[in-house]
Amino acid sequence: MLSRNLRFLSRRYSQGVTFRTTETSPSQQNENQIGLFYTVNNDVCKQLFGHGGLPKSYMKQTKTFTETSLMVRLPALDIINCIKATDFDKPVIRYMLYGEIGAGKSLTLAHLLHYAYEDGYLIVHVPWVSEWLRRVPRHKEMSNSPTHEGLVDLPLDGAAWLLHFKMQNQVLLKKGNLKISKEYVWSKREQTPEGAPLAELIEHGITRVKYACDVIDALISEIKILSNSKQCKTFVAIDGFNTFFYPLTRLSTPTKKKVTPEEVTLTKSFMELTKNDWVNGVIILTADQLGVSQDHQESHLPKYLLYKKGFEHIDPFVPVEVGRYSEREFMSCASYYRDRLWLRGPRETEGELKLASACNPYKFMELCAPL
Amino acid sequence: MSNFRYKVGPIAKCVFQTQSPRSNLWCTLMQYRFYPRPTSFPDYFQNPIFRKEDQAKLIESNELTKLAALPVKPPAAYETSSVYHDPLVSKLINHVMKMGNKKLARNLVEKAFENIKRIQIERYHLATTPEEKAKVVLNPKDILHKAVENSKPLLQLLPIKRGGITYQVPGPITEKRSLFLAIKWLLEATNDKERTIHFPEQFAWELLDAANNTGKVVKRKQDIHRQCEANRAYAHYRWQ
Amino acid sequence: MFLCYNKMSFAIKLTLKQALPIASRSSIILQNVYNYSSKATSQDNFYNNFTDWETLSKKKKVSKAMRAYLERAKEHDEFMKKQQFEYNIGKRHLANMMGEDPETFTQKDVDRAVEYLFPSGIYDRAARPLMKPPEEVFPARKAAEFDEAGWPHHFLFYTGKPNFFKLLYDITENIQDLYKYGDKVIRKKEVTDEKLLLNITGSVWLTKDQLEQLLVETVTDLEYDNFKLAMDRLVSLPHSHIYKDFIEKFRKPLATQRFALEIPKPSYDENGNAFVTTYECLRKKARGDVTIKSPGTGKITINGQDLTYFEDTQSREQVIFPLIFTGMQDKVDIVCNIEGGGPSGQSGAIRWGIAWGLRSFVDKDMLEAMQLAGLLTRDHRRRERKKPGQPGARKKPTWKRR
Amino acid sequence: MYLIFCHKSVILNKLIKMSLFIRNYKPGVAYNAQILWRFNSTTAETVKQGEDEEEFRVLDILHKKGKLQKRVNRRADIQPDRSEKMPTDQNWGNVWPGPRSFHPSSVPLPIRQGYVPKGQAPPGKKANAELMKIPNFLHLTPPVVKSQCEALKKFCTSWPKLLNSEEAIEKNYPMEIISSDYCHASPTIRNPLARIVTLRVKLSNLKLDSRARDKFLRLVGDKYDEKTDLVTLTADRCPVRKQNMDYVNYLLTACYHESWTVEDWETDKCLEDMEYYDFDLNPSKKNLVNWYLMSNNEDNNLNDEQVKNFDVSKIPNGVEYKSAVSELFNEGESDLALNKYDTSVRKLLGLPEKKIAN
Repeated sequence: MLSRNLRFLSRRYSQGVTFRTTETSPSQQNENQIGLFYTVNNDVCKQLFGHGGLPKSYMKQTKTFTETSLMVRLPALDIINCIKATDFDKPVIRYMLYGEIGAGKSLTLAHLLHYAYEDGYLIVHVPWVSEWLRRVPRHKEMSNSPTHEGLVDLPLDGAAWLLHFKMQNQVLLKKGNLKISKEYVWSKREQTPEGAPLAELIEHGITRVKYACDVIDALISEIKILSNSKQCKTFVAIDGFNTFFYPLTRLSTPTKKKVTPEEVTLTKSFMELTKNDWVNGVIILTADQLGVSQDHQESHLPKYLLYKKGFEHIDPFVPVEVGRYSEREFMSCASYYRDRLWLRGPRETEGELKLASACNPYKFMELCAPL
Repeated sequence: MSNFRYKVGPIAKCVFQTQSPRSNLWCTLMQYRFYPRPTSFPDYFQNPIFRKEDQAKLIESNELTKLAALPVKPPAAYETSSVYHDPLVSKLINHVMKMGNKKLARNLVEKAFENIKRIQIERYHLATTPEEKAKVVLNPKDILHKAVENSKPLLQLLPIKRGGITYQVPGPITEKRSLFLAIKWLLEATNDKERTIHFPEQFAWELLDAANNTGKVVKRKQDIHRQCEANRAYAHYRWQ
Repeated sequence: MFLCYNKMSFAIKLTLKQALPIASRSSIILQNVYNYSSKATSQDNFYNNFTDWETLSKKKKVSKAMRAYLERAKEHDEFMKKQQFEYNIGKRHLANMMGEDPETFTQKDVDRAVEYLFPSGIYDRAARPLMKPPEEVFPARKAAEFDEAGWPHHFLFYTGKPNFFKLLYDITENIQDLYKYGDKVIRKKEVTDEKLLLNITGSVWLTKDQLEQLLVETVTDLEYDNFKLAMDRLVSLPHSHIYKDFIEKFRKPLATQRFALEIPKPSYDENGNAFVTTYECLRKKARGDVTIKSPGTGKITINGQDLTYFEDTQSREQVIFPLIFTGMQDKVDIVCNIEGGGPSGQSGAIRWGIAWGLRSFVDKDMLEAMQLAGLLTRDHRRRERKKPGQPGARKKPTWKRR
Repeated sequence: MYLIFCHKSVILNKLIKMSLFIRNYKPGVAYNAQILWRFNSTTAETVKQGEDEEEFRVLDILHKKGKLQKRVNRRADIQPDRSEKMPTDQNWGNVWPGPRSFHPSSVPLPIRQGYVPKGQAPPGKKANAELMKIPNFLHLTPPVVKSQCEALKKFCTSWPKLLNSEEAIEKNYPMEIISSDYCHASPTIRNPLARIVTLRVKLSNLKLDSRARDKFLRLVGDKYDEKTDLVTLTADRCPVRKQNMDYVNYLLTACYHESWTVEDWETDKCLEDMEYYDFDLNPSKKNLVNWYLMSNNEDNNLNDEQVKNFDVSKIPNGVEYKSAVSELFNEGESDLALNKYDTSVRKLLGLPEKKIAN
């Protein structure tokens, strides 16, 4: 009798905690959906994050869960709310996402990217800056820049990024109403004429890998001009932005000289982009402890991670903290995991896991993994 | 004097006979720590009973008050009353551990569990009918228990020297040793892998194989059994 | 001449008459000796009996060993008397020095006074200055084990450890008796009273040292184990309560854990919230203090950070272990300061501190459960030191033939 | 019965013995005879004693034994200890008037010290170096302390009446000097620690202006405690307390005067020193001004001087922003400071307020 009652109660309880929302459009989401999961359409997901953008562990989860679900959380809603209220004639506003390791900065960014995609922005998304500056695989292509004296090009990374850009903006690019404002001469034979569609420029960068970084430079200035002339709205999202300001990169020139971030052409281009001297756009950046080396990970707060230089570069910005799960978010997440078979066992253990994970989303996922 | 000798006999007998009968449940066996040498806790200290279920059992059998009077050892640093605490898992972690790096060992074992879980969840999703779905064991710990159970040998071969020739003599195996061998074989089978494959993946596969009663470890166990069967003729050397 | 003869015969008669009783009397004395040495001797007993021997020794032919023993014993006796005298005088002097009444000056006062006059910070208390009555300072000695002719009293003398083996012998005899008694009970179909049954929980066998002291013999580890096994066997028999006195003689009551159940009252802060602070939470090299605040929400603060202070899961699990066990995770707040040691030691110290502090907030059943779970036991184990001549605490160098 | 026999004459005894021996004689029974020996009187025993000795006499031609015995020179009688003659009600203060290391003959206590293996007694007080090594307070037993205090009482003066509270003391005597005297166990009256002198003064009592205060703090370094506002100077380098005292006074005086002097190079401070974040001098201001001008579509080619002199209060919510940034830099980054910055930036940029989880 008792056990049946218990089962009944627990079933009611499990039904009581709703963890899904059918509202799949981020622009329509409101506070009532905080802590609930919504599923991103697979095609959209492929288009947006086909070349990176979601953390690796999360990608694994999507495969196991057979769907891509994002939790609607306050920081994302907050920023969407701000973007909606923005006057687009004024200089771009920069938002800085910060928070502990595993708090969900990248997923918040992904959520916002989904919003931007739905709203028809031109998306300039850098999935992970450290990928360029701090990750050194065995064959990292590096070359001295032909156009900028004393700077270093990362042609392969540049080309990969161009591909990512093309993929994310294929709808806008196909329309072909984004034109280049001036002629670019790459070499004696190769040039991109004025008035050519943007896609041509990108295509050139992808096919002629040597010029990828220069193409990015050009592309960014073109985007700025296009946005200023109101031909498109631009949404800039850079994950791990603080890596640009860490004094050293892991790269070194063939002469074993350590490369500083400023000596990389990509840095220069994206620095240009994150200045607030253009209009009709949104810039969202994240500061991540994992983007810098271990000796500079004592705090997750933006000023510490960006150094004074970085702070002054993006000043004034709106700091948005991505925190740990609240009670409601945690319970909803636990129910979601239960639904996806990721978490099993008696109910009372959620309290235990909550304590042990200290409500950190990533830690919670990790703790659930072997259970 | 002769009287005395008569009386000393039983003493010796009781000295050598009073071995408490070992319980067959190796799970409970593992929760209790036997130390070969005296530890810093005197031997009248009891082993702690820190899991709620165990305590409930004691309350049912009314042994709680009897035990409450005695001092108790503190639980070890890896023991908790958590629902997920499993003595077999902590034993396994200790076997995986090298140079006292328990953090890494635990990480590896948990990664392996995670892999098992992912594989099983995938199978679950692939299964079409509800009956098939119900068949898929989703709990990695259940799989571990099953795997260990399947790879535990029942007999062992002891080298015994008779007349200058060493014979491989089959004999029964203690519960503790068979558990030890099972875990050891599982780990040996796992470490016998390509360099590019990581431990957790390989271990997950081995566990799944063993739980399925196939794979290297089960084969090894069967080999041992077969050999014991073949050397049946030498069995009498055990006591002759 | 006749008279003389008569006298003589009378004398002889007399002697013969007397000779027999005296012979028997001497055997009584022998019996005394036998008893005396077969049991363990206490000091007073020894001296009282000793004087008899001194007078006797003058009148008897004694063996060389006996004579040597008597000399030794006499010497020792005098020495002890002198020591006793000195101690008594010294105690009066000390009382005078400290300005107290010598009549009411107890051993406790002596210890205190010595600590005051000779403050010593030597780590081992045994190496500090002391002034103790001589019985405590000088170890007990065995009384004579053989008679004046050199014959041993004890039938187990030649085992080298007569008292110990006599003890084993007694145990076995008792076991045999119990078997017989058991048979009898079964035959008569009697039912033993439940109340009579032997209850030995709450006490343990004497330790090896204590047993040695009791027997005045050195006992090896193996022999001690044998003793314990034999005793256990005796206790395990159904009617062992018959030999309760015999068994109790070799048991020592445990210093009970009741102190763990003696609970401090929580103090109250200005908002009226209860809190309990446990200082000196030790484990390995870590030490710290833990404060538990009663109406709380399960917030844990460790050195100003939350539970993320510990990066590994195991340490976090340890910290929340007592909370989960008692089900108080949502009812209290915890603030700890901890320093020294590594994550394992620190989390262990916090675990103990939390469990110790939680005693004030849980009911009695839970307290007993915590006790049984070992949460209230302090883990006092420390790293074992490295020994010279070997690579580790226990590890020995690899054995090589040469 | 036994005693009676002891009074029998020697001759009788001998006779009895003989007859007994004859009567009871059986081959192989020696035991009876042995028991009978006990009837002998003490005198008989003494006669027999020489025979009982089973020692074999060695032929000693050269009389070696005698020679050896001669050589043993007896030690002169040692006087018994002084402590043995002491009465138990003596005045101990007279026996042990001052500090002195342990002396066994003067201390009438059977004290022991030493670490010994199991089953042994620790060594006694005589010739025990351990007892001499440890300090003793035999000269400061409670009765002695009491009597000495009584003796000192007549030299003491009464405490000034006006100094009746902590505040009064602090007001009239702002400087505090701490030194320690030691009642020491060893014969010397000088403990080396007695030379140490500590001076404590509240910084606010020194009446420094902000620049001088800043310099003073730099001079004293970690000797200043911010919580209690105390400057603590400790001197232990000189051998005598007087010298240390003078040195401490000198230190305080020198620091005080030095902090008032202004050196030429002190004007050379620049932005990189980051002593204090001044918003007007930093690029943040330039960012703000540029942003303001741009958002109003004005010309934004101001030079540095113009930017520096730009009035922040012209910008709506600019002042609040300025204070938030300054706080962020001056007081360090924290959640609180960041929140303040957040709200001020949102106001500045005209964004809705931050949502708060309900």
